Amino acid sequence: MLHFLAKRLPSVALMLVVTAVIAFLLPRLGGGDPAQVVAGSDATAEQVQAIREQMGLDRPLPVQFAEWVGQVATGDLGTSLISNRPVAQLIGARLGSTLELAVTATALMIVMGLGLGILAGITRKGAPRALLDGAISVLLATPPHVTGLILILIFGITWRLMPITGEVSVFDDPVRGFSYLIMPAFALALPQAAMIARLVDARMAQVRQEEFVDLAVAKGVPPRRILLSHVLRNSLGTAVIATGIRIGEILAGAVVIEAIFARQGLGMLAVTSISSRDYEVVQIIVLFAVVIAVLVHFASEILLAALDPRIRLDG
Amino acid sequence: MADDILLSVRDLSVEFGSAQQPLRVLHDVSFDVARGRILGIVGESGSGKSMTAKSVMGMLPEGGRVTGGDISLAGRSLVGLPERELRRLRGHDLAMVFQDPQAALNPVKTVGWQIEEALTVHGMSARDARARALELLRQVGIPDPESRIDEYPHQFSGGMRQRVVIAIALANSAPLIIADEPTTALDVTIQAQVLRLLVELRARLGVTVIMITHDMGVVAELCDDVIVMYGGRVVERGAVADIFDAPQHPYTRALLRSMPQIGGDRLSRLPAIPGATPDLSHLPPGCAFHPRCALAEEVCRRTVPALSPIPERPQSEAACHVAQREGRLPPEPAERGEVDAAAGRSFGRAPILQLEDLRVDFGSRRRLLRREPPFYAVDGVSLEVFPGETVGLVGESGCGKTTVSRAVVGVNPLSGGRILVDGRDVTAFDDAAAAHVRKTVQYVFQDPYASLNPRLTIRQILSEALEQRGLPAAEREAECQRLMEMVGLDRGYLGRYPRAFSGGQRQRIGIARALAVEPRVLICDEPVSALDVSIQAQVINILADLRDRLGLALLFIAHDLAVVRHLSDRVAVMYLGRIVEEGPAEEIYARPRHPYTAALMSSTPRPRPDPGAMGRKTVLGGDPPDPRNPPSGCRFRTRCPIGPLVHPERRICIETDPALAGDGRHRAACHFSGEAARLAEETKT
Amino acid sequence: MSANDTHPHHPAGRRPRISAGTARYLGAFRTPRGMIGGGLLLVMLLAALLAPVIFPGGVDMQTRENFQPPSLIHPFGTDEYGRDIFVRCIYALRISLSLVLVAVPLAMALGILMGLSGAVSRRLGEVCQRIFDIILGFPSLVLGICIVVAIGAGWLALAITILVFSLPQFGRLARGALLTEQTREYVLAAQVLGVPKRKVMTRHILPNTLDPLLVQASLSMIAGIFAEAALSIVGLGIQPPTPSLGTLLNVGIRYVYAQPMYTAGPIIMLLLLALAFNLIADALNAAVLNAKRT
Amino acid sequence: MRNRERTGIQGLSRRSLLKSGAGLAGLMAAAPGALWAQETPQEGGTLRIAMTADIQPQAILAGRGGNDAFRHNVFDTLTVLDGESGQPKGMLATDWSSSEDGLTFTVQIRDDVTFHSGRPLTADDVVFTLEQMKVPENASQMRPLVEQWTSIEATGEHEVTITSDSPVAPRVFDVFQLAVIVDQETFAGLQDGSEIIGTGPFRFEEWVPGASVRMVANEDYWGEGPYLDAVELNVINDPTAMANAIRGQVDVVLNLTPRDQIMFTGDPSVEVFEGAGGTFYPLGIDVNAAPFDNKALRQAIGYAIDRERIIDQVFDGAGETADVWWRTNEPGSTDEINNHYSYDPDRARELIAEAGAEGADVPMQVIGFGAVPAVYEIVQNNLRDVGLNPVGQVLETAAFDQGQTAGELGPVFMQIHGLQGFSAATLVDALPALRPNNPSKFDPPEYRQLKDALQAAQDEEAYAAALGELAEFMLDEAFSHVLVKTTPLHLKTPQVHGLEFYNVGYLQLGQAWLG
Repeated sequence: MLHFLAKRLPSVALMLVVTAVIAFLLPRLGGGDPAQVVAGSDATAEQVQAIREQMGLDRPLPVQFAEWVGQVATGDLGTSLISNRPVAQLIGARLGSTLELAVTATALMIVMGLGLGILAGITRKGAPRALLDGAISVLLATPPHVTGLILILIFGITWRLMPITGEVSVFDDPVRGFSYLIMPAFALALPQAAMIARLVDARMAQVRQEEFVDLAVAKGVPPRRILLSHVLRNSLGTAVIATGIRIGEILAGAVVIEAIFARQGLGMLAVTSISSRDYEVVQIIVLFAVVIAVLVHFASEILLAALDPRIRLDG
Repeated sequence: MADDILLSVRDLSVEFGSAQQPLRVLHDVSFDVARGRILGIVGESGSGKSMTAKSVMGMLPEGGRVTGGDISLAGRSLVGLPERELRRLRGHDLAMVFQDPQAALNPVKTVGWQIEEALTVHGMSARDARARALELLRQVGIPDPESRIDEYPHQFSGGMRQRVVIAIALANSAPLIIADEPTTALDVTIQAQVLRLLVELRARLGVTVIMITHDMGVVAELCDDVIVMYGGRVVERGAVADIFDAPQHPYTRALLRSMPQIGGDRLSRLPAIPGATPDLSHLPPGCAFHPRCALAEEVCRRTVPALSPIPERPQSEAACHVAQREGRLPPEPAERGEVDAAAGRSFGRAPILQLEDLRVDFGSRRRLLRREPPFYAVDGVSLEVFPGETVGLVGESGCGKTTVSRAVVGVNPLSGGRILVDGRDVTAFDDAAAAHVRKTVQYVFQDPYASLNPRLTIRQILSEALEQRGLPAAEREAECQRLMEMVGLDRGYLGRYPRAFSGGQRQRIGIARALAVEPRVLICDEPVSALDVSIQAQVINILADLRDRLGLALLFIAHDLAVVRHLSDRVAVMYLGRIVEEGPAEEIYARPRHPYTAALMSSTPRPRPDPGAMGRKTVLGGDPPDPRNPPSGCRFRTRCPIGPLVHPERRICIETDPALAGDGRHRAACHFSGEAARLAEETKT
Repeated sequence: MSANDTHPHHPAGRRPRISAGTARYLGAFRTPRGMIGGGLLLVMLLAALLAPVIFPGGVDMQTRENFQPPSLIHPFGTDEYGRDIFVRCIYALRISLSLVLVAVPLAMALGILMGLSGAVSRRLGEVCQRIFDIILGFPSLVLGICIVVAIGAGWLALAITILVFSLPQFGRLARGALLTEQTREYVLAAQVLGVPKRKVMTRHILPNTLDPLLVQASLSMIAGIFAEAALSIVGLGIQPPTPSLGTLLNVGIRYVYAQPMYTAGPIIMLLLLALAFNLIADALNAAVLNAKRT
Repeated sequence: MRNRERTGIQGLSRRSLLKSGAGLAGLMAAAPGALWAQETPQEGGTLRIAMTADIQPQAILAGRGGNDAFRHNVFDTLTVLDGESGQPKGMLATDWSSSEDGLTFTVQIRDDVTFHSGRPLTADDVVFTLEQMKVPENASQMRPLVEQWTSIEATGEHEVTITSDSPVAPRVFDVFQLAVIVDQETFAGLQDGSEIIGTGPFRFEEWVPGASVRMVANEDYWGEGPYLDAVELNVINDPTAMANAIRGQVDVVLNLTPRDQIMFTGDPSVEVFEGAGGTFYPLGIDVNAAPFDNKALRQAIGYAIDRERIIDQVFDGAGETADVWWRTNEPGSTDEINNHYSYDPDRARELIAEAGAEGADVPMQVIGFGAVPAVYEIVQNNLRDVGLNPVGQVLETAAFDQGQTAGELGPVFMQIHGLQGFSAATLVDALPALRPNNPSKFDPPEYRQLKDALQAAQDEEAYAAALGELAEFMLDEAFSHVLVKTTPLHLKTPQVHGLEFYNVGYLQLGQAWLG
């Protein structure tokens, strides 16, 4: 187990470092000179230079990078040069909205993904099979934003069942909160769920071919038990990993979904920050998005290892 | 036959595919199994032997269905029995042992759990089940069951896993056990262990066994009765003794004769069966064997012979028009003159291929924390091959024989030692050396299905080789045709793609490709082990012919001692990356000086009925140790039948690593090489 | 040896296929799926190319009739400036198609190079794999955002994003194929014969890697088209007034009450594109499998 | 004093009935009275307001979008221009009078007013404030006017006298509208918003830059009210998001993007209404840059643009086409003037031909703010129609403003201006597009003279004549086309009552209450 983790750790670390570097470079890549932004449009070259020194922008990049990482690690996320507000505050204000969305979507994704997958996994032939296959493929092929827009057109415009934009925190008003949450969450979850379903289904089909399933049959084990303790048990790993990866995608998908459904989440913050060149905010959001994605993935791998004795015990 | 019949199969027919154009895989298969006896079902790929077993278990793959006949177990018909009824029978009244112990166990459940499951699903309480599981593990000879019962399959060796699978089969002491190629995936020494276990169990528990195998040897040593299957039909049926003594179906006879025998005469040409095993979807009309049968007559092409007793040998039945008409199977038309190739074969004086203290290491990959130590897959192997000579390299899987051969042609990088080709040091394997090796040494691969690029025609494949030889494009076509004829293939096939050929033919093409560059050494890596028994002889013969005709030197790698013995002038036996014995074939097989060699030989099943042979065999215990950390001293000591295991006083085996020693040509790496020979003697009758 | 000793096989075995592969890839388009998919794509391509000819009014033909419901003249109705939404959708196809038709093949080529680089030097191969891991580690859109920030929103940014996205898929497929092929005995055989590495690559390895890559290509096209939409919807893609399916949606969703077709139109286009490429992928896949089955 | 008939909110809502959408029609029909009827106000509650721009305390003496909902709640002015009548209405000023020649203007100030700091208000504070208007850093658009004054003196504890050599009134009321009376002791605090002291109905409590401002009731306010306990200003940059905030997050949304109102169609819980004041969307032309130094071409652009379509398609009818910067009913306005550049592409083509500028490139800089880019969509389309080749570039607000102050916006540019509702006399010197050193680089002596004439005019017909002349001159020179004037759209929930918008669109919450 430990050995397994040790093996995985480097790639995780690498991932984090790369992300940090990219995030750190973002303002410098896009924003031009932060000092200029602070100084404002009608500042003299001297003022700008002064500010540059005061902000430590004149020092070599590696030094600045090290310092920045240090700050972020110690929870100082910096200050937006555009709105002069601490980034932590800006993000904090939006976190809730995105969490509500992401959590709901993830829950939906897992439930629907596993549900569909197992359903497809146990219906091997006939019309229902074809139906499931079709459904999964279609969902698979349509990304969140398209799904979202279609949902809006159907439930928001044609039938006017749901409010299409805006939001209310579920904690303030559960009923209305969810009425705002339901469509974006579904939009986010559906494609990912389909992905999981497809993988689980494929894996189950694969496991069914394994000889130990035949052996179980030869033992006289009833089908339901074979499904549970042999087929499903051996397909679990796939499901876990799949979910792990997908959660990252949900976070990313939130960007577009929030824009479409006009939710004031981190995604929206990221977008508005980019168009207003507020890169100090963008960089932190990017950093967080990736870090979370990576960590979740890593976690899922640990879980996988825990599930599989071959990895758990040695390897 | 014996009085009380446990299982009786009558006119069983099985079909696949749609009702419109069904694919019939079993044609009126009939046989009985008497209580307490072992029935062998032999046949090559596509003969329908596994399908027979599956239909008995009621476990036909999707789309398969019994379309005729009946299966009755202890008088109870299984055909058309509702699924839940069958389920109650499975594992309780009939159990099955599968081919591949790696795959047959659920990787995420402890072996205990898996044995107990077999019991609990048939209504045993969890506590009793556990007790029983322990007992079973003990029965199948798993040491220290109490602790191992809670381990996972991957912590067991191949042999041990197969024992677990057997334990599961025994769980509810089912009267009938069907073993589907239970030893095919195992090494010879492990195979011997498992076979012996089966014999013991049979003796102890009186279980009835159906043994499905392709190996006549296994049948001869294990079974009481046998049915021979070919093209989805039973072609011969009877007691093992009778059938091996005087087979009444041309196929059975040809099969037996075409097998090189560990005891038989060497270097003579094998009577090969022409052609390839039929493909069930395109069975020849009439007797499925007729296209390959020397005795085939008009009637054979038209009507399917019934399986019926042969007038002069009523105890065995065969499905052959000729035999039935003649009253017994007439002898084959005279064999093509058996040239004794041994005569007139002279070897060059200077070795054409010379390996000195060869080392190849694997692993040693960078890890995060530590760099794991390299382990030698090949650890100091020295070997010489003289022009025109054939050297057999024998050993079980993982002993490093293939690694050696690939190192020679530069596929595996060396980490030590020297390679001389035709006296020239090519260890560095720079371009010049490589070029030299290329045109001197060529390679024939094991898997005929993987060794030809499916996207290229035979012509393209051969010309690619000729191109390397530097033959101008204009002359290649002619050369291609010459090569095809050399390996006995119709030149007309040049335009085809590999998929159009049978395994045997592909292997010939592989040989032709190797010969295209006119090498002087041919390295054959298990060239026949992937082939059906009836095909092997063809390839072996071709190799022999070419060797003699072109004065090639062969480095012949195989795990099957019989085949090696048949071709080789000298033999080297490898164990755990070392050569443990080396010498002239005759001597080694007659008087092995290394216990391992002896054990190998006695483990190899002989296609000669020999009741009680099992008892006399020297069967090695345990499994080959992990090459990553080989045992101190003699690497074989952990399994050695004359080593510290039986003679604790022999510390020397533990302390010092024996070197290859002995008179000039026959050398062995054993401190007690004298005793090995005796070991071998005991085995012989 | 006489004919009876080969398996009597599928005719395919008998007659040689012209230059392995190509024929079968073309064959894919003779299947119904292939035909429909290919046809659909062809129609859209032509429409996009000939848009200026078919709609001389151009993409920016504003009229007083804004938010007209769909009609014969305006299949998708009109937008806030009274422009025909259908026409704008057709013009938008140019962006989507040009993007993927440029970016994906590039990605494929680069991916193959990087994937096969392992054959040249193991270390190089490893490095490429790491790069792929990292790219895949990024949630898709986040990567897009970084690129947009770095080089500014626009066609180029989108093209690069799509390229970077699809790179790993190709790279890994190529790598995977390489690893399996390298150990194939016929590759070893060629090696033992002394066939030069380059030849081994082109003759034995590359062709066998192509199958999955082509299928992946058509899937990446879909991904790319949707990626453009995603980024443009949030305003990080093509900048108005140039119409792209994404920018249309970006504005359309604001007017979704006044003109549902403003949203539905581009979506229909998106789905049609996806359908076309999906069908093609299926057809290719089927063709490949057929060829594999012996 | 000229009567400034001003279509107050009813007027606007009448227009909104005609123009902006069924939604409005719906809610107007629903309860016309409920919106504005002065029922007995209820005490208490916090009013939450959403707006696009943040407050700019350092520019409190200037008309800045962000301050609209802020300045008149923490501060008071001497007078305000009433949203209903457009007439000056006394706030801190109890009375005022002009000398015969109009060169001297005296204003009386309440004596019962104290700053939030507790210090009583005196004439000195008023003088201080007016003096501050002259300081460039305070960026007041009224600076040019104040600078024309010769003296500002406290002629008593609670009296201030202003003298000038051109008539002070009526423009003085425009000055007063912007001149919120600041506390001289803490004026510095306004720069960074650390200390904000006024006399208004609410005292400033907290400011989170870029996010929110909180004001609490000023118990000892001299006037009526306030009824609310507190007011919260929330800055939400994204227009749609801001509009959506009305669904639960806030009670009032200011300056709704017209296209967003469609979202509230048939939503009884939200009321869309038009406020006072408004915005200009001018298109300026550099009169020195060839080929635009040719008057004909500049006029051609005027004729080429379809203002009606802009109003309909960009602003959903919430606004009016315009050729002049002041109300169409200012004295001296004629239909000829008001609709001088009615959409006439053919005429435009002729003029372009006359200028020999067929197919000329029209490099345009467009401010990326509010609806300007949307307007640009139509403008560029119109220009292409008449055979010009617009090459537009949308700039971020900051970048554009920089160019505007530096007067470097290139040959053609599209701006956005507030200050609607001030008198023409004031505007001509206050609006960036018209004032001296405007980005059009248009400032010939004749222009100055005409302005002076207008500002000197003391009686109606003189004013009318002067305005007419100026208008015709400006239209003929065509250095800046007004294009459209829009009226702001706001959202409120039915619970909100008593919002008061002054003529220029500033919001005062003294009488506001939550039902």
